[in-house]
Amino acid sequence: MVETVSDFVQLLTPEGVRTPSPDFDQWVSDVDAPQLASLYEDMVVVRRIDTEATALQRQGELGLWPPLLGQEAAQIGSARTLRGDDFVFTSYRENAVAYCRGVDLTDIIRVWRGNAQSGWNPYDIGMAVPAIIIGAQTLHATGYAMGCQQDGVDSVSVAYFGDGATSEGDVNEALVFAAAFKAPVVFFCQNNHWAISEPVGLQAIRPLADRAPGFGVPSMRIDGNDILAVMAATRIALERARSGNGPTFIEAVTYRMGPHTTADDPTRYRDAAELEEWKAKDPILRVERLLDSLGLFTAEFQAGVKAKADAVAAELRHGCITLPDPEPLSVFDSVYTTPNATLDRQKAEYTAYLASFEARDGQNSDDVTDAASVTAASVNAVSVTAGGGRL
Amino acid sequence: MVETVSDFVQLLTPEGVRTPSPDFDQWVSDVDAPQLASLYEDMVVVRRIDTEATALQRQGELGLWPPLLGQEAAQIGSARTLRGDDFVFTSYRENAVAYCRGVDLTDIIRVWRGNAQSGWNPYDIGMAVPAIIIGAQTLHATGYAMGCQQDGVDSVSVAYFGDGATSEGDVNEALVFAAAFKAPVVFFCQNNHWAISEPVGLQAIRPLADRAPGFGVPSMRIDGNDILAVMAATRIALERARSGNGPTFIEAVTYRMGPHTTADDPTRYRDAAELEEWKAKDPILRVERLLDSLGLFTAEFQAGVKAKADAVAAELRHGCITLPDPEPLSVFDSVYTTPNATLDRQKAEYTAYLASFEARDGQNSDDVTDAASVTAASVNAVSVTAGGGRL
Amino acid sequence: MSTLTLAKAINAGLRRAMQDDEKVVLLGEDIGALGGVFRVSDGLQAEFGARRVIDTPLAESAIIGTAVGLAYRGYRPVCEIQFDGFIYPGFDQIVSQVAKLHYRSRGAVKMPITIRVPFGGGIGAAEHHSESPEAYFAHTSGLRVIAVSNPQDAYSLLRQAIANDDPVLYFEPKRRYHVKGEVAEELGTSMESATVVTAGTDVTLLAYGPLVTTAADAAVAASDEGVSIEVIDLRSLAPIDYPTIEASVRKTGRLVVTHEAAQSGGIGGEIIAAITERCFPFLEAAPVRVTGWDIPYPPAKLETHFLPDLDRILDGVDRVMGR
Amino acid sequence: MSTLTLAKAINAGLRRAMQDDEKVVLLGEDIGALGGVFRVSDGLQAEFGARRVIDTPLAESAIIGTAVGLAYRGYRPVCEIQFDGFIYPGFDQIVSQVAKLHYRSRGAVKMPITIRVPFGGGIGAAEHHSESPEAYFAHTSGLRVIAVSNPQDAYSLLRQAIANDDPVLYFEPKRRYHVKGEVAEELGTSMESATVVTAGTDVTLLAYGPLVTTAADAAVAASDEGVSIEVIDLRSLAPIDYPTIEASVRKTGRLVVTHEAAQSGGIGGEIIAAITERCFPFLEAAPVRVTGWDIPYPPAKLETHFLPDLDRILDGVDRVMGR
Ligand SMILES: Cc1ncc(C[n+]2csc(CCOP(=O)(O)OP(=O)(O)O)c2C)c(N)n1
Ligand SMILES: Cc1ncc(C[n+]2csc(CCOP(=O)(O)OP(=O)(O)O)c2C)c(N)n1
Ligand SMILES: [Mg+2]
Ligand SMILES: [Mg+2]
Repeated sequence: MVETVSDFVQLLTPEGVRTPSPDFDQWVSDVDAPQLASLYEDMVVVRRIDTEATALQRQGELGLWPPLLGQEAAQIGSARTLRGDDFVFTSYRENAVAYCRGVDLTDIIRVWRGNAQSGWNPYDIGMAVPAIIIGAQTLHATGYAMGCQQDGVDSVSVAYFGDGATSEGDVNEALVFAAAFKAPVVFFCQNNHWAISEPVGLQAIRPLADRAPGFGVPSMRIDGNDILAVMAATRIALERARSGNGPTFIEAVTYRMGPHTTADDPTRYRDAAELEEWKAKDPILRVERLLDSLGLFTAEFQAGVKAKADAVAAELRHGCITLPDPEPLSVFDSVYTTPNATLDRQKAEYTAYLASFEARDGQNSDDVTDAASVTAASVNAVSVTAGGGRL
Repeated sequence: MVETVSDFVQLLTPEGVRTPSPDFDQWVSDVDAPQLASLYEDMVVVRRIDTEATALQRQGELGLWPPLLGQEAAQIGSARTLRGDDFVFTSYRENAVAYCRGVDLTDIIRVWRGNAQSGWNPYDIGMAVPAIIIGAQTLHATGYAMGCQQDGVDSVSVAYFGDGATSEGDVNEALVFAAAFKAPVVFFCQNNHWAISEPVGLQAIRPLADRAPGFGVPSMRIDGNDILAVMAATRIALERARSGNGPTFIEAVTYRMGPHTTADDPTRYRDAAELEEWKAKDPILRVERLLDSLGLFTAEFQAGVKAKADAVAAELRHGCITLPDPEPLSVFDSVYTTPNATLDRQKAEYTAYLASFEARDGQNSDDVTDAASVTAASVNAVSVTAGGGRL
Repeated sequence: MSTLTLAKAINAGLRRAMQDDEKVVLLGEDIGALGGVFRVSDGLQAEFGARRVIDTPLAESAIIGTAVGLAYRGYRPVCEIQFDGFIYPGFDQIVSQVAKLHYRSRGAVKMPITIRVPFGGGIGAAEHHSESPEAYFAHTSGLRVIAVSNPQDAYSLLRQAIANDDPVLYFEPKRRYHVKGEVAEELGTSMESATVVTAGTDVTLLAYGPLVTTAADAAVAASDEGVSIEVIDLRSLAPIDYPTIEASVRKTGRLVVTHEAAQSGGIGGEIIAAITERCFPFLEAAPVRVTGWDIPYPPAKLETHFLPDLDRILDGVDRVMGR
Repeated sequence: MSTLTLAKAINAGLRRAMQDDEKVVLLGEDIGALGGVFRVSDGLQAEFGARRVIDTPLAESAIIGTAVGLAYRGYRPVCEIQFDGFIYPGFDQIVSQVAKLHYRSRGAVKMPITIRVPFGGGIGAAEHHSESPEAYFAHTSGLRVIAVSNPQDAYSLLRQAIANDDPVLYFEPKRRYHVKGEVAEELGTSMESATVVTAGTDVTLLAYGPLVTTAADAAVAASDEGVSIEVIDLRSLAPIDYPTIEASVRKTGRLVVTHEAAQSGGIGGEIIAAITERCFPFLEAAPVRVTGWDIPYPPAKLETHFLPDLDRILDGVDRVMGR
């Protein structure tokens, strides 16, 4: 078993050349041409999802969107190695992970359209409600892993988080607990070099992967734009967890090629040159080159991938614009599992209040209608001036 | 400058033999016979303080006492290397540090007698209000160090904390911030092997000193029962901080020979054998042996040290038992720096309430006196049954 | 069952819950070999093993955060926070995760987590060891908050709390851990309901946790002076059992609320506002609060000048009676 | 000075405070080059350097905790918490250290820390971005709590907060960041005082932060119906300016309080209890609350069904008027 690896692991260069690695190759030896093609397709599809969702946001159909542009290999390479009975705890940016877990596309959109605080049922796809509170989910993943251990199953939990998250106390406490209980959890850190406007160098003056071994958690620092390296490292970590050997920390070095979210303007804080540098390391491009070198990147193949991406984008768009608005009184649902007298009273109060409008509207009372329209206007004014929700 | 040291640093064996160390000896080359004698005296005195305070607690004069028995070298060795303009942030167990900082003995006692939430004025002795919230003070020390840096002075702040504290998010965040800002702070961790009933192995499966380098903070693992190793390591760390080279983490490996506090019963969770093992490594004994081998441990010297310890103990006891109870209305003092209308109203209410008793007591009204005595009795019953305050 | 101290009643409740449901696991600092600093979990690790009675590293956010993960996995974690003042490092996980995840997941995920907190003063402890943080949690939507006052409730309500699919903050009056009482192995009335401790007709006196006994003592003392006090033990601080309080206040027209927590923003104010809304025409005087002051918990030698006691409660009764 | 948005007024207040006192330093996430996600600190790092406008690593407990250390050293740190919902990881340092250290040190140590928090909803944001956590802090002895509603107060009260030797939680109504107003370079009346926004005789309507404007709109709408509302902007939530409220309620006999925060345990209940205690004989009806529900902040498309608005406030006025 590979223990802590200090060297940067890369199996596929930006130029699309496979570089041999005695330690890691065995973990991706099953990745044959069809698999590679399928991984490529997934990456293209999720990039298309990003584009489509960004367009939907610009068109006012979504309140916000956090693109994962540039992180396709990190997310797909890792998520595709998981089993259905593994469980994933993520932040807000892991839409490609959700895609691999088999999410219904509309469920991705609910949150960003403002319809719901979450999309999918976690138990349907083995993926928790995303955590916007930075780092919090690493503890959830650790606890879930302790549960798997206690259940005597070899399921693994995976925590996805960013470079910025490593500064939060919670992430460090998660390492402490995971080490103490040898929990079957994989800490998958996507170092995309930025936490909104803050460069990774502000969070850590040493490589992030160096942090974990001191806690007793072996780590690997890998090229996160290399889908083969990502798969190999994740499999090593999963195997360690499944076989009772505890947690692993993976630093997938990648790059957030887009803004933090659609509400962000990265030109305020980062160099155009840096982005150019990373464009050359694009995770999709290198698989394209590899496929090409294998004679697989045919026009027919490309057309097939494009058709799939277009279909997914269309489905996403359709799901988005046809999503019905939530019912007003659903605002009171799912706060508690059983009736709560105080809340029920508030719901009754509001139900009667809404009904009074209908009653009064029926009477076509001028002053009330006036007041209602003033409200609507001021609420709109607010959302326009404030510009919508950030993360 | 010594960077991270992975080996365990020891300059004085339990048998009292000086072991040469090319890297560390230079940092204690000034420790001559008089200095050694004085360090010895301090250790004996603080052990005597522990004994006296424990006795005072048993006699009902103190509510609680957290003995530092066994950690004398760690605390005195480090604190004696500090300058007056350095600033110390500690937990509750660092009474020997306070002693070295020149605390008035009565100020140590105030808290444990229940007279006040703190003793000394931090600005008088360069030592903050002790932090009972585990780990919180490491952030304060880091912030204070950032202030020193900003002020352009070469003062250093020192954070004392225990092995258990290393699991708290705050301590890890402190390492992140200290590294990010190259703050002149020394993290002095006394690994006394226990956090109440939890062995250090539960907090960390690797040596604690291994944690810091991953954050970019150089560390040293030293024999915390060896006062010379402690002094050398602390001086290295202080020098690094003063010269603008940032933080250092010191793991002083020591042992809590007593209970967690006077309210604790360690026989419930730890082996008598372990204690025996550590008694052989007693920090005072080995200096005694060294002094003896140098021909300095004379009867006269011993008598002088004993006299000093007795005098300090007497002063402590006197300060304790003559400490006047706080004034009832002082309960409202120092909540805010300026008047606060809501609180002032409560104070006025309570002032009038207390006055009404005096008035009624003057009238010698039976029923009221009854009620008052019921209260007093029930309060006492409570403190007896509940057994007084723990940490 | 038998005569038990409040602490032992909780111990019995934990044991029974663990026997009944293997998904119940305990997490906390020093809860294993030591049995907790108050010995509340005494013997449980020996009985159920270190996998179900988990001594955790020293980190409260992680205690709560891993409990969230365990709940995701179908467990019913019972977390012990060693003392009231040490709950704040876990506040974020409680407020943003434990309280909200059922809502955030649109009902898909349940958080049947019980967080046990020894709370309140009166034991002459050092700072951070005598706090009453219950109002923070009662203001946090998604949580249920319980405070028990006697061994029977301690036992019954703990079992209800653990069995409940919502997260419950369960406050234990640490200065009453050693008080004994009969404990029957029953679940009793719903943990959401308040209990009338002594019936009365002149004044409604509300208390919870450590002050219930003091309130009952006050009722005895006042009856000697001809004032009939109805003492209600709130038991549930979120939600509050308003029907029981309303029925009482409609009868008495006078309300006194007592708690150790600071007055401003405490449970007392909330109840007075809610009862004023609901019973305004029945109120014969402004409701009165007898509470801790708006100060940090004071040093041990001053705590009697902070804590509501029999005299201060009687003084409050006098005030609401206009005397 | 000039016409400024509320956000720019805060920016001006920060600049002026930094010019006046070199011990004022800013700490927060993304406050440097980016100028904060709301651009509130725009340009300040360029003007005062990275040592005084400190982009910190992503850790709220450390932002507050290092501010405590800086305060020990004589600094006056101003911390920015990026959004209301991200303050909880720093809760322990605020409650146990910032709030208590003056008391704990028997007055020796001052904690002149200002914690700026953009708060409240109405901007269609994702979860944790629209919360109103002010009641937690108003219940925390040792803190002062301010909520501003307009550019002038934003400027003046920020300067007072920074100059104050006590720690201040300073809440900024994020949905009103872009609203403009005249701002004079003055400190104005004490930050502890409430302001009568519109005088009236029938109902006293209390609001703070984002809802003050809505309350003022309600006064206009109600006057058309012949109801005269006195709108008071609380400004200080701890301590609360009771003399101003009392004077109004003695006149009107009717009280409505509105806020976005959940009702149970909110500021409204506290004020109603306190005013009932102080003005009981003057009250002609039970005070009414118009607040957010006891639920986690809902998704964007439902926030209009959570937030008090003009109609709901008018409905509350109707209720207190018995209509
Ligand atoms: C506790 C907390 N603090 C602050 C924020 C605001 N915030 C949202 S995303 C973000 C940066 C996160 O950076 P990183 O962890 O690197 O993830 P990335 O966005 O790069 O995927 C910040 C500061 C938050 N969501 N939660
Ligand atoms: C936040 C917090 N959690 C729990 C406690 C209770 N407690 C007091 S001391 C202690 C153990 C501390 O161990 P360590 O850090 O090793 O210091 P030591 O007591 O050994 O000096 C615990 C758990 C506390 N004071 N603060
Ligand atoms: Mg990032
Ligand atoms: Mg220890």
